[in-house]
Amino acid sequence: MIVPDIMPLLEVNNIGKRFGGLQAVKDVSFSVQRGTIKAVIGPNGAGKTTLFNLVSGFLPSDTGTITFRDTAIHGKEPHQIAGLGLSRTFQHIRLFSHMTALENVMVGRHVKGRAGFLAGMLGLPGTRREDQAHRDRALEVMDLLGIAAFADTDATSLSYGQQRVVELARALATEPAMLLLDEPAAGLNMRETADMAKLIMKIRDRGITVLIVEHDMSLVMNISDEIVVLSYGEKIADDMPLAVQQNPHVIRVYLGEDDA
Amino acid sequence: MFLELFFQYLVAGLTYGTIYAIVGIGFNIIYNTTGIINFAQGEFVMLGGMTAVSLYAFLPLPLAILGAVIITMAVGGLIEMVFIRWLVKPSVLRMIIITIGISILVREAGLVLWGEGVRSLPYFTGNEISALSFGGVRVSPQVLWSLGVCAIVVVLLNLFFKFTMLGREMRACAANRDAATLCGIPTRNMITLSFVLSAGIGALAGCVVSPITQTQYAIGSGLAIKGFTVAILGGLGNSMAAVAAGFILGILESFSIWVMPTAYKDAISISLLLAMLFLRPSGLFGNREAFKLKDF
Amino acid sequence: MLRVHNLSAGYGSLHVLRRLSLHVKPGEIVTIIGANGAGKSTLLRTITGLLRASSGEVLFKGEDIQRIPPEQVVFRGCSLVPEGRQVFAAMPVRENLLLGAYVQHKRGKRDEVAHDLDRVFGLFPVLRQREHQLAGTLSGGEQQMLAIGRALMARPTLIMLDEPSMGLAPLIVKDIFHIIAKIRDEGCTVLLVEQNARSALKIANRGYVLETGRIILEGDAGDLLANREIQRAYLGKDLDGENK
Amino acid sequence: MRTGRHFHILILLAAVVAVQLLTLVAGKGFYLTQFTMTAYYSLIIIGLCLLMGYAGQISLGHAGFFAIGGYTSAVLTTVDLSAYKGSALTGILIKLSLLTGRQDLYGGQMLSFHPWAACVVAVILTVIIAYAIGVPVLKLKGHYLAMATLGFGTIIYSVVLGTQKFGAADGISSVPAFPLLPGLVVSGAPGLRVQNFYIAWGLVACGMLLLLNLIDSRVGRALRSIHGAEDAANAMGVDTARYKLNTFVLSAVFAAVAGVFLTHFNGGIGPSEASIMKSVRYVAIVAVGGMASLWGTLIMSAALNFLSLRGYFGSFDDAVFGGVLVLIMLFSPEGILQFDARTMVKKLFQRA
Repeated sequence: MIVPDIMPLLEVNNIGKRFGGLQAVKDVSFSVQRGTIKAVIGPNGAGKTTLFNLVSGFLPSDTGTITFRDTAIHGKEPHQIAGLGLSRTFQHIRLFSHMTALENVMVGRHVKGRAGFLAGMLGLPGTRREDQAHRDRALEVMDLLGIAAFADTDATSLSYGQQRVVELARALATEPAMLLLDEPAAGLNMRETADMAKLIMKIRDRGITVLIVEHDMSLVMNISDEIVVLSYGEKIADDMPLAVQQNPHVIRVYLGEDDA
Repeated sequence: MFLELFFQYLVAGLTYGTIYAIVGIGFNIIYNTTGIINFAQGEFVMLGGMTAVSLYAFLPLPLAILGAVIITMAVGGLIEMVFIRWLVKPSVLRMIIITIGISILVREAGLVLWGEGVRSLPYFTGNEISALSFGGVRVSPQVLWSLGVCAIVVVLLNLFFKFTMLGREMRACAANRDAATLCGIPTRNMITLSFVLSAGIGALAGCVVSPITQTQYAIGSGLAIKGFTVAILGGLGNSMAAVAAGFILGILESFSIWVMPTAYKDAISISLLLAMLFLRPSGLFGNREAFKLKDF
Repeated sequence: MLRVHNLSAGYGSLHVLRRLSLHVKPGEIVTIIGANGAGKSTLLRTITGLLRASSGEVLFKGEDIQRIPPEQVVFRGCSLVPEGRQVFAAMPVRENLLLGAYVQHKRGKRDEVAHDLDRVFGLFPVLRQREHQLAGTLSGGEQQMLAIGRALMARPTLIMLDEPSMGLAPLIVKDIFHIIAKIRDEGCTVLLVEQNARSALKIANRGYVLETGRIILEGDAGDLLANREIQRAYLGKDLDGENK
Repeated sequence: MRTGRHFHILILLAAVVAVQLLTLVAGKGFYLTQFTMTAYYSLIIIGLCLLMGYAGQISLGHAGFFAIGGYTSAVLTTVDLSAYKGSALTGILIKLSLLTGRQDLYGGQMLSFHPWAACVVAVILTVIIAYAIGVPVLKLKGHYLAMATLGFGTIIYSVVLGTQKFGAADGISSVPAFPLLPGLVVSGAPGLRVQNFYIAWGLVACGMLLLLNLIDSRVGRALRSIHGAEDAANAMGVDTARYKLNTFVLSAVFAAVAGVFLTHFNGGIGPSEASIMKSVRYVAIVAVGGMASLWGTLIMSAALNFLSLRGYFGSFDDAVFGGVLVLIMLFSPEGILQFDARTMVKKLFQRA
């Protein structure tokens, strides 16, 4: 018997992806422990978003394996992976237009529901009760993140920062074991970024493991338990924040040729 | 006897193949510069044929054809300027619906102008019964005309795109509109030009095949589907491949009459289209690398 | 030469630039540094007119170029090397460069094109070797050189570069920046938008720091390089800082 | 929200009653025939609205599904099996009362399928075909999807046009009435006009209620999320492929049911019902109604179909739909109810 707590929640093994002539991700391996925040950083074009898309099933990998909650998830469809408890946000916000913020978050409840086409069309009392329960749960999540006031506003008419939080709420509403955040601070100002950092830690404290891709070093350094550094698709470091900051290889990659 | 029949079908297939090919090329020219599939493409063929017939009443044949081509080009340009030019990043769905609407309007205009009658131009040389004989196979001279015109159109288009500055600018606009703008190229004019060009060759095709296949106000939508099939078959955006695909489709259709009721002819080509879409949307001749470095 | 005044722009309801002002003087390299999503590319797209500003003005040589279509901006002598290079992949290198000379053709200076071609090949000898190769088959660095070369073919007086270092290996980045400095020395003014703050600041005369659509800091490139805040946020030099 | 939905359905029913009373008072009872046909066309159109406006998938082949429903029912209820009366299979079918005897035009006895049996077969056949077509077709997007569905529609059209069994260009006539329930008969008989008017609009009301319920359910939100941002929907655990497929099939069933009923009401069906122009017309009305607005679509469908069926557009019938399509898409792509003259004028001035 293996003690489950020692097993990492997510384990990525020798994953690789090639686009035409470009090896976007090459033999990357890392693991994420339960209840931690792990960050992936690297210069533009280092393969961070590709890595994210591989983990969340948006891209098929060429090589390697990905294990989540002891289940192999490489080759699975994104919705199947979401159903297993791995939820993600997008670098460029993708809220559902023509739907209210609450409805957006309720889509996050999709994996927890059962009602199909027939039940939906007939609108029987049982179905309605189920729907109401999801509505309440979605509102709870929005309340937690402080956006309950915008529940009935059309999601795409909210401010950029608010939209980011709605997207986060939507991902949280799936009650994931793990959350993938793709540049959650992109386009946010300093204050909004600080708020976002607090939110992410709040989420971690509720027992949800976080994997985050981010450019904003101040955010990453402040909240991460561990950091993976990518450069040209390869992993060049995987360590605690302080060790990563002092890693000469990392410094060189981030600063270009440091001949000064 | 068998061989003779075989060749008769082959020739018929080639004739239809040329018109499909040209409609397919028309699709490609507009698709390449705009990313739009112009559902009204078949209407250009109809307009060309019908206008030429009308002009022929008081003009000699070559002038009637020239006039029809020029008028259709003007209509093509006008359509672009009125309906397409000022739309800011329209969705694909919106463009599909708009071009379908345009095709209906053009067709109905054709109905009002020319009625439901079926018309045709006379044979360019000879007449219905004069035929050239190739080892027992009788070939109408008009078939040679249409093959010849198709060949000339393809060659000229290629020369235009390859060797003229304007052609190069259109290709640049097709490859990357923003980058073309950054070179100072007025991309909007290039798009109008692509409509003019594709209307022109559609009209020419309509004139050339009209003596054989005849023209009527409603032929456009059928041709559009065939042309699209050809464009997909060859790989969307690839004009040379569209020609080959046009002949394949024409010949296939022609031989299908041999074994099946004529009414199913359309079903054959559309089944082919569906099969292509499902199995190999990059086209028979397109490969993945070429799909990436998309060009004419 | 270029003066941006109170410029606001964005996509739909999303405001990317907020009342942003800056200027570029003839003969300088001015760099704009900032994180992803700060609005750097949006700024350049708005200056060239690919994107329409919601308010504010862009004066190029005293003329408000917000009022004219983007292709005309190129005729005025302001060229952009777009982010991600955007070369015409299915065309040979030579044709790419000749398309860049479109403006010169229209200006009626056809005879100068051959000379310009030589000049670009002089700056980027590797392009001469690849003259008849399809641009899409070039390496990332070569494509970047081609994109810069294409812009130079228009004989711009101001060349704007959007993240020329993106996705390139450090050695090639060094080459590219070297050439950018050379372009300035030949008399062309440069507006350089970069994430690679250190390399950019090293060759620049002045710099602006862009954050969430606003300029939060501006000054001499040397001063910015030495600025602790900048070092922390953009140069990753938190190494001996307060964290310990 | 829920009460609002029921309230709207009540308004619809009230409007239906009002129309009937008005025609009665005005002595234009014959208008009800066109209103009844309008109802059946509206049934297709609200189904298509679900597919286009909510799931975001275009179909230029819905007339094909209408024809599959109509023709299946027409063939099965007009086929004469009396020659096989002795066979065991026919015997079983008679026992199950799937077959009924009736008199043909010349007074001879004929044995054919009961309309209910035909209707069920038509729906099952439609479901099978819609699934078979939908699986590959819905993998496509944009132009490809449009062309593939257009191709499907064209195939159905050329098959019904080219097959003798389907009456070729003449179509199938003398389709019997459809006894729905004792006392309720779908038929074009002048004496049953009022009854049929209510049957048809009752069916539309039921359809609307089902669809409105659906849109505000878990499935409906999933559909709308697909339209909004497909990959994000997928990331939220929505099996986008399956939902698109099911919606396609559901809307096909709406079209097929409309086909069955209208065929029995008209007493026949012809190939023009399967034509591409019909499919385009359905798309046009959905677009005019505002894509993602069931009520807008229904109102536009009622108005345009009725006017068209009464012949108000004369020989410009198709041109009207083409023109409407272009104008709406150019000036008010969110549908005619969203048309905002002020911004439009402003835009035009900005261009100038």
